[in-house]
Amino acid sequence: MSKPVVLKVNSATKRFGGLLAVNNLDFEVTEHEVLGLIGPNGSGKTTVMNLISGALKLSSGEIRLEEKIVSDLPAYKISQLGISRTFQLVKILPTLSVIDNVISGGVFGYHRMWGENAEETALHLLKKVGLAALAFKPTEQLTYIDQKRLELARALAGNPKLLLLDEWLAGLNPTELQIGIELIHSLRAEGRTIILVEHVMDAIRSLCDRCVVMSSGVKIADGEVAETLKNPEVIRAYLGDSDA
Amino acid sequence: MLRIENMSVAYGHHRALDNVSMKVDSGEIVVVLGANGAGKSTLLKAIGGMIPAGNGFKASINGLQIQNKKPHTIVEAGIALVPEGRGVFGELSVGENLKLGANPKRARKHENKNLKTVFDLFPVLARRKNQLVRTMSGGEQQMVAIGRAIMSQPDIMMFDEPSLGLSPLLTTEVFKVLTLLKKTGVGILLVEQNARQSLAIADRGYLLENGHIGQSGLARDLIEDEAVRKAYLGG
Amino acid sequence: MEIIITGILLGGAYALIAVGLTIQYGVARIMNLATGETLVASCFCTFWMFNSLKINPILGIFLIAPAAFILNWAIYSLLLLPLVRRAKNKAMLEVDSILATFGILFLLEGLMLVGFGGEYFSYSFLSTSYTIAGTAYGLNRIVAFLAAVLITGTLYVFLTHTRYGTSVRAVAVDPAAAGLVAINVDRVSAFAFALGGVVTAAGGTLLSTFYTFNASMGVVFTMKALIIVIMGGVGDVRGAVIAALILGIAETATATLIDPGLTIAATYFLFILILLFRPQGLFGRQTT
Amino acid sequence: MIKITKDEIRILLYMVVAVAILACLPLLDQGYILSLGLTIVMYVALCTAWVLFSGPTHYISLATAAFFGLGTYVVGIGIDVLPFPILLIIAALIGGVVSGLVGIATLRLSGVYFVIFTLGMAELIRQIVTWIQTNFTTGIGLYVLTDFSEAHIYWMLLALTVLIFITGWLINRSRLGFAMRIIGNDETVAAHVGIDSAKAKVLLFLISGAYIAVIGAILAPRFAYIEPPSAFNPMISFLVVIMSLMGGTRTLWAPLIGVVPFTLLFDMVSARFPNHSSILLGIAFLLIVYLIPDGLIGRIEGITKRFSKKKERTHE
Amino acid sequence: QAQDVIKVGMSAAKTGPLSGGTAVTQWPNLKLWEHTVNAKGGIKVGDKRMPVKIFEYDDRSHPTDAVKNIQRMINKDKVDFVVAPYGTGINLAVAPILAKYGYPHIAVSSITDKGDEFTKRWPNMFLTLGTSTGFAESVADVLKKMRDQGKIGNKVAVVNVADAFGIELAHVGKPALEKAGFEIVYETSYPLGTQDLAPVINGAKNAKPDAFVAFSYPPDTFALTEQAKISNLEVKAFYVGVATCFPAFEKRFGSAAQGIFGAGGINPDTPEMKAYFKSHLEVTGVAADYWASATTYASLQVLEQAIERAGTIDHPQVIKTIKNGTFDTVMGKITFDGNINRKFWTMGQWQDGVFYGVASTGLDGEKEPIIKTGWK
Ligand SMILES: Nc1ncnc2c1ncn2[C@@H]1O[C@H](COP(=O)(O)OP(=O)(O)OP(=O)(O)O)[C@@H](O)[C@H]1O
Ligand SMILES: Nc1ncnc2c1ncn2[C@@H]1O[C@H](COP(=O)(O)OP(=O)(O)OP(=O)(O)O)[C@@H](O)[C@H]1O
Ligand SMILES: [Mg+2]
Ligand SMILES: [Mg+2]
Repeated sequence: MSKPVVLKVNSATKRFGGLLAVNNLDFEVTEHEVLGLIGPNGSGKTTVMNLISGALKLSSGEIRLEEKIVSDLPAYKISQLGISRTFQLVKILPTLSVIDNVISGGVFGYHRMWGENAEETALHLLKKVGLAALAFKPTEQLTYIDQKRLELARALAGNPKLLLLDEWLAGLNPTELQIGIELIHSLRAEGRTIILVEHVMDAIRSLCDRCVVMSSGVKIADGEVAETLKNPEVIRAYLGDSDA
Repeated sequence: MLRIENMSVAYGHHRALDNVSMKVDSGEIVVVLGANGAGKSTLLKAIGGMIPAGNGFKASINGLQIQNKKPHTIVEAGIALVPEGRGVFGELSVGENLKLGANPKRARKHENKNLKTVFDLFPVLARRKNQLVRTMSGGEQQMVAIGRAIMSQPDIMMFDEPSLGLSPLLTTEVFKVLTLLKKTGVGILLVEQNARQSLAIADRGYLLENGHIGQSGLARDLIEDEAVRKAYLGG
Repeated sequence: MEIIITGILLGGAYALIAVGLTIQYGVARIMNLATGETLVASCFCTFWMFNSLKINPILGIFLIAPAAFILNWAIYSLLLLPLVRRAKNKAMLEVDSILATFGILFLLEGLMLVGFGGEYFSYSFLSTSYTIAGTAYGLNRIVAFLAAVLITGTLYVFLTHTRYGTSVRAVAVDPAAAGLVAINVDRVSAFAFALGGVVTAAGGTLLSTFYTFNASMGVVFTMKALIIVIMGGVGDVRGAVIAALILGIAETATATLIDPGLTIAATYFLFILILLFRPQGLFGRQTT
Repeated sequence: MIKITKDEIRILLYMVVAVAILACLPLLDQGYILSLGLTIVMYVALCTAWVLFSGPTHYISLATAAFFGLGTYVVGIGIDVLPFPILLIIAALIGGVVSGLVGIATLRLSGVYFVIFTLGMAELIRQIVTWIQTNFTTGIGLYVLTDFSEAHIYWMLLALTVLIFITGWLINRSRLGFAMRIIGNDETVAAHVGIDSAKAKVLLFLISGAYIAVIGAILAPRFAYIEPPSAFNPMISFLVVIMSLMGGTRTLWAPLIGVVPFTLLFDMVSARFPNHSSILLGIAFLLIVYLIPDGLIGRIEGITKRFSKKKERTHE
Repeated sequence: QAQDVIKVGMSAAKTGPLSGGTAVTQWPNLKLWEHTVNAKGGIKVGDKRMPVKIFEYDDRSHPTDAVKNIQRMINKDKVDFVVAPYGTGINLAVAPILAKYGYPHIAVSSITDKGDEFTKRWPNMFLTLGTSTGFAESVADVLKKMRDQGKIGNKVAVVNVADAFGIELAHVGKPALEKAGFEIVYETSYPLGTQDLAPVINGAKNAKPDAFVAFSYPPDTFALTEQAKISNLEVKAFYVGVATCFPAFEKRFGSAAQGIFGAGGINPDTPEMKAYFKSHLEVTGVAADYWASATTYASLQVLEQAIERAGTIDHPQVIKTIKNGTFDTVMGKITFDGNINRKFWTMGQWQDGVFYGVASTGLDGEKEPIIKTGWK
C-alpha cells in the first residue's frame, strides 16, 4: 500500500445555509485507482465532486492534489493542475463542432496543446470514445450517449491526473451501459486515476477498486467494493433489501 | 382510457416519432422501452401537448379528443405528466408545489383527500412542507413531482424515467408507489431505461425503435422474448 | 427624521415606477423598455382628464387601470406572444423583447408627440402641504405614497396567498412546467404583463400629480425602473419595493447631507455596490 | 487554426479594395453624403468594437456611452495642450483602464444583471464627470475648436474601423478567441477546462472599451462643444446594441449589415416625416423583429446556404 | 436665378430632452413666421415677392444628428437659409458647417460668454439672446436694488442645475452676488432632470434666506417652485431660471406665481408685442412665452428684413446687411455689435398674470420689481 496518493480530502465540510451537505469528510485516492463514490440521493456526492473541481468552495477543511492544497484555488487553476470532470447534467458546447468541443478540453488545461497537434490529439480521443465519424459535425445532432462520450473525450483532452465522472452512466439503457462500462474499463487499463459517482451497482462492482459510501454528508463506509456493499449500514441507507 | 392513433412528431427534418398508436387502460401499467433517442420522451411530451404533433393523429382520453390541445387543457382532461428532469418549481416550497398540483378544476374539490394520499405515500414531504424544492435532493424532488401529479386527480399518469439518478433503494420505492397508484385505478404510462424492474411491475409494454413501435405485448411475454432480452435486459 | 420621511415618500414614488416592470419581466419574461412610455402616457391621460373633464386623478386611476389592462393585454397577446412562442431559449427572447419593446417605445413616444407635442406639462393637484413631525410635505406625494403601499401590498398578498397568484409565480419560475399543472401559460403571462402595465399606469397617474412631464421623458423612468428591478432581484415585488425605498432614502440623505449634485451618482453607486455583493439582487435567486 | 487559409486571403483582398473605395468618398462629395457616410462609419466602428466583446460572450453591454464620452472628454480637456494623436492614445489608455475596472467589477454578473449594471456604470461615470465639472472647473462646456474637416474625421474613423477588424480577426484566431467561444457557450465548462474566464473577459472588454474611447475622441472635434448630456448620451449605447443585434453578433462584420440599412432608414424616415418619425421607426422596428428573426446576418446566411450547393465543409 | 420660393430649413429637437423647450419657443414661431410671410405673398426680393417653403428636421436633441440634418438640408434640399437650432451645444456643433457653406447663422437659444470668440471664428454667426454674465449679473443688480430700497435683506440662497447654462450662470452669479454685498447662506447644485427637490428647498429654508435664486431648467423650475410652495419657503424674492416665463408656469401656479422672478423677459405692453401674442395664439393655437418665443420670432424677422434690404438671397450680402443694419422686430429695434445683440432682457417677473421684463442690458420699458408676498 505504498502507491502515491493523488488526492487527499481532509475533514471537508460544505454548508448551504443551514444545510450540512458535506460533513467532515475524509478520504484519499491513490494513483491508478478507480474509486467509487456512492450514497443515497442528496447525500452530497455531487457536492464533493464540485468541491474537488473547484466549482464550490469548502466551508472548512482542505483538499490536496499531490500534497498541494487546491481547495483555495478557483476552478480554472485546479483544472490546470490536472483535475478534469464531467457533469451530472451533460454540458456540451452547442455552437462548437464536435472536435472543437474536445479541443477545448486541452487548450487551457493541464497538458496544453494548440494548432495541428491539438487536432490530432482530439481525433485520437474521438476515435477512442467511438465518435470519430462525427468529428466535424455540429453537436446539435448528437444523441444523449454521444454527448456523454463527447464530454468524456473533452475531459481526457488535458490528459489529467485525476478524472471525476459524475453519474456518467446514468440514463443509458442496458446495452449502452455495457459500452459505457467497457469504455471506463479501458481508461482503467490505461492506469488513469478516477473518482466515479454512480447509482449503477453493476458498474461499481465491475469497475471500482474501492468505494466510499456517503449518507447525509458523512462517510459511512470506505473500503474494498464487495465488502463495503455488504455493510449493513450501507444496505439500510442505500441499497435496500432487494438489491442486497 | 388513453388512446393514441398515428402520432408523428418531427424536429425540423428529423422525424422523432413516426405513426405511433397505443392505448392505456385505467388500472394498468404500460411501459415503453427504447434506446436513447428512440423518441420516448417525445412521445410523452407530445401526448401532454408540450410539443406539437403532425397532422392526422388522434388522441383521446375517456372519449374526449385532446389532440392539438394546450398542456393545461390536457391536464384538465385527466392526464398528468411527470417529465424528464421532474419539472418541479424549484423556487416554490413543497406545499406550494403540491397546491399548484391541485390547480386543475377537476382536482380542486379533492385537494385535501389527495394531499393526504401524497403525505401517506411520502411522509418526508409532510415534514418538509415549507422547504424550497430547489434545496432538496434529486430523490426528494422526484417525490414532489410525483406528488404534484397525484394532486391533479388524474385518470392517466405518465412518467418519464422516474428512476433516473435514484439510488437503488429509492428506485425500488418509486416502483412500489407506481403499483400502489395502479391499484387506485389510475392508468400509468411509464417510460423507462430500467427494463428489468419496469417490466416486472408492468402489465403491457411497447418497444419504441427509431420513432416507431417495433414490438408490443404483455409484459411477461416481453421479458421472455429473446430479442428484448438482448436489447434491453443486457443479454 | 426629515430625511427618512422625505426619502420614504420618494421611495414610494420609485416603487410605483418599478413594480410593474418587475412583474412584466419576472413573469412574462419581457424586458419592457417601453415601461417609461407607459407611465408617461398615463401621466398624459390623467392630465387630460383632469384638465378637460375635471376628473380627480385618484378617481382617474379607476378609469385608467382597466384601460391599461386591456391595452397591455393586447400588446402582449398581439405583439409579444409571437416572440415568446418562437424563442428557442431565454437569451433569444431577451434579445427579441429588447428589440420589440424598443419599437413600442418609439411608437408610444411618437403617438404622444403627435397628440401633445413636446412641451412640458404639469398641473396642480393636492399641492398643499401636510405637516408631519414639524416638517411640511407635499400632500400629493403623501397620497401617492399611501397608494403605493396599498398597491404593492395588495399585489404581494395576491401573489403569495391566492391560487391564481401562486400560478403567476409558478409561471415565473418555470413556464414549461406550469403547463403541467393546468396553468394556461399564455394567459397567465398576458395577465402578468397586463397587471404590470396597470401598476405602471397607476404609478404614472400618481406621479403626474407632482412631476412635470413631456413626451420624451419615458426613458428617464425606464432607467430608474431597470435599476430598481435589478437591485431588488428580478420578479420580486418585495425586492423592488425595498430597493425603491433604499434608493429614496439614500438619495435624500446624499442630497441633504453631502451634496444634491451627487444624488444620481449616489443612486448608481449604491446600485453597483449592491450588485457587487449580491450579483443576483437583494431578493434574486441564486443562479449557481 | 493557425494557418492563413486561401479564403482568408481572398477576404483580405476584398477588404483592401472595399476600404480603398470607401476612402475615396470624401473626394466625391464633401456634403450630405459624406456626413451620412461619417455617421455610418462611426456606428460601424462602435458596433464592431462592441461586438468584439459582446459577440463571443453574449453579454450585452450598455456602457458604450461611458467610454465614448470619456474619449470625447479627453480631447475636450486636452485639445489646447497636447497634439491630437497623443490625445487619441490617452483616450485609449483611459478607456482601457476604466473598462478594465468595469470589467473586473462585473465578473460575477450575468444576463440582464450585467446589462443594467453597465448602464448604471455609464450613468455613474457621467454623473461624476458632471459633478467634477460643476464643482472644480470654472467654465462649463468644453470647446474643441480644430481645423479638422468632416473628411479628416471620416478617414480617421475608417482607419480605426480597419484596425478594429484586424484586432478582431487576430483575436478570433488566438487562444483568447477560442476561450471566448467556450465562455459564450457555457461558463462552468470554461472554468473546468482551465480557462480564467475573468481574465479573458476583462481583457476583451478592455480592448473593446479602449477602441470605443478612441472613437469618441475622434468625434470630439465634430461636436465642437462638449457637454455631458451629448458626450455621454445613453442613446448611443442603445443604438449600438440595437444595430448590432439587428445585424447579428456572431461574426465581426455582421453589425455592418445592421448599421447601414438602419442608418439609412433612420435618415430617410426623419427627413421625410419629421413629425412622425418616432411612430414610423417604431413600426419599422417591430416589422424587423417579426420578419427578420435571426438578425439580418441570419437571413443572409440562410439565403446563401440555400443557393450555394457546396459540399459539406470538411474542415481544413 | 429663376426660382420663385425661398427654401428655409430648420433642424431642432422634436424628441429628446430638448424637445420640451423647442416645442414652446422654436416650432410655433417658425410656423407663425411662415404663415405671416406667405400671407403677405412672400419676402420681397428685389421687385418680386418670394414665398417661403419650410423644411423641418428632428435632431433628437443630439449634435451629431443636427450636423447631419444641416448637411442634408444644404446639399440635398438645397435650402436657401437655415434657421438656427435650439440649444447652446447644438448651435456650436453646427456652426462650423454653416460657416463652411457661408450660411447666416442667427443663433437664438445659445447663451454664452464666449460669443466674441465664436463670432470671430465664424463670421456668419450672430447671437441674439444674450450672455450668461448678463443674466447672472442682473440677478445681483435687481436684488441689490431691492435691498437698497429696504425691501429685502442680505441673505441669499443660490442653487443651480448641473448642466451647461445652470453651471455657467452660477459661476458668474455667485461672485456677482457677493460683490453686491450679499451673504450666500446656502448654495448647491443638483443633477439635470431631478424633480425631487425637497432636500434642496428644505436646505435653503433652514438657512433662512431673504432671497432664493435657482439657475434651473424647465422640469426643475416647476419642481422647485412647487416644493417652495409646499414647504412655504418664506422669501421676499424668488428666482427660478428657464421656463419661468412659460405660460404653463402661470397656468400651473396661478396666483402663487405672483412676484416670481425668472430668466429673460419682454416688454409685453408694446403694441408690436401685443399683436405678436395675439397672432401667435391664433396661428399656432398655443400661447407664446414671455422671452425666447419673441426673440426667436425677432430673429426670423431680422433674416426677412435683411433679405429684403439686400434685395437678394446671396449669402455674403445678406450677412453683411445683418451685420450693419438695425431691424424693427417684435422685440423692438435690434442691432448687432460685432455680430452680437448686446441689448437684451435679462430678468422678468410675474405680476398679475403677466411676465414683465424687469431688467435688461439697456432696453426700454423695464418694470419695477415687486417683493414676493407668500404663496397664496
Ligand atoms: N447550491 C445549493 N444550494 C443549496 N443546497 C444545495 C445546493 N447544492 C446542493 N444542495 C443540497 O446539498 C445536498 C447534497 O446534494 P448533492 O447534489 O451533492 O447530492 P448527490 O449525492 O449528488 O445526490 P444525487 O445522487 O441525487 O445526485 C442536497 O440536500 C442538496 O439539496
Ligand atoms: N428539441 C429538440 N430539437 C431537435 N431534436 C430533438 C429535440 N428533442 C429531441 N430531439 C431528437 O429527437 C429524438 C428523440 O428524442 P427523445 O428525447 O424523445 O428520446 P428518448 O427516447 O426520450 O431518449 P432518452 O432515453 O435519451 O431520454 C432524438 O434523436 C433527439 O436527438
Ligand atoms: Mg449528484
Ligand atoms: Mg428521454
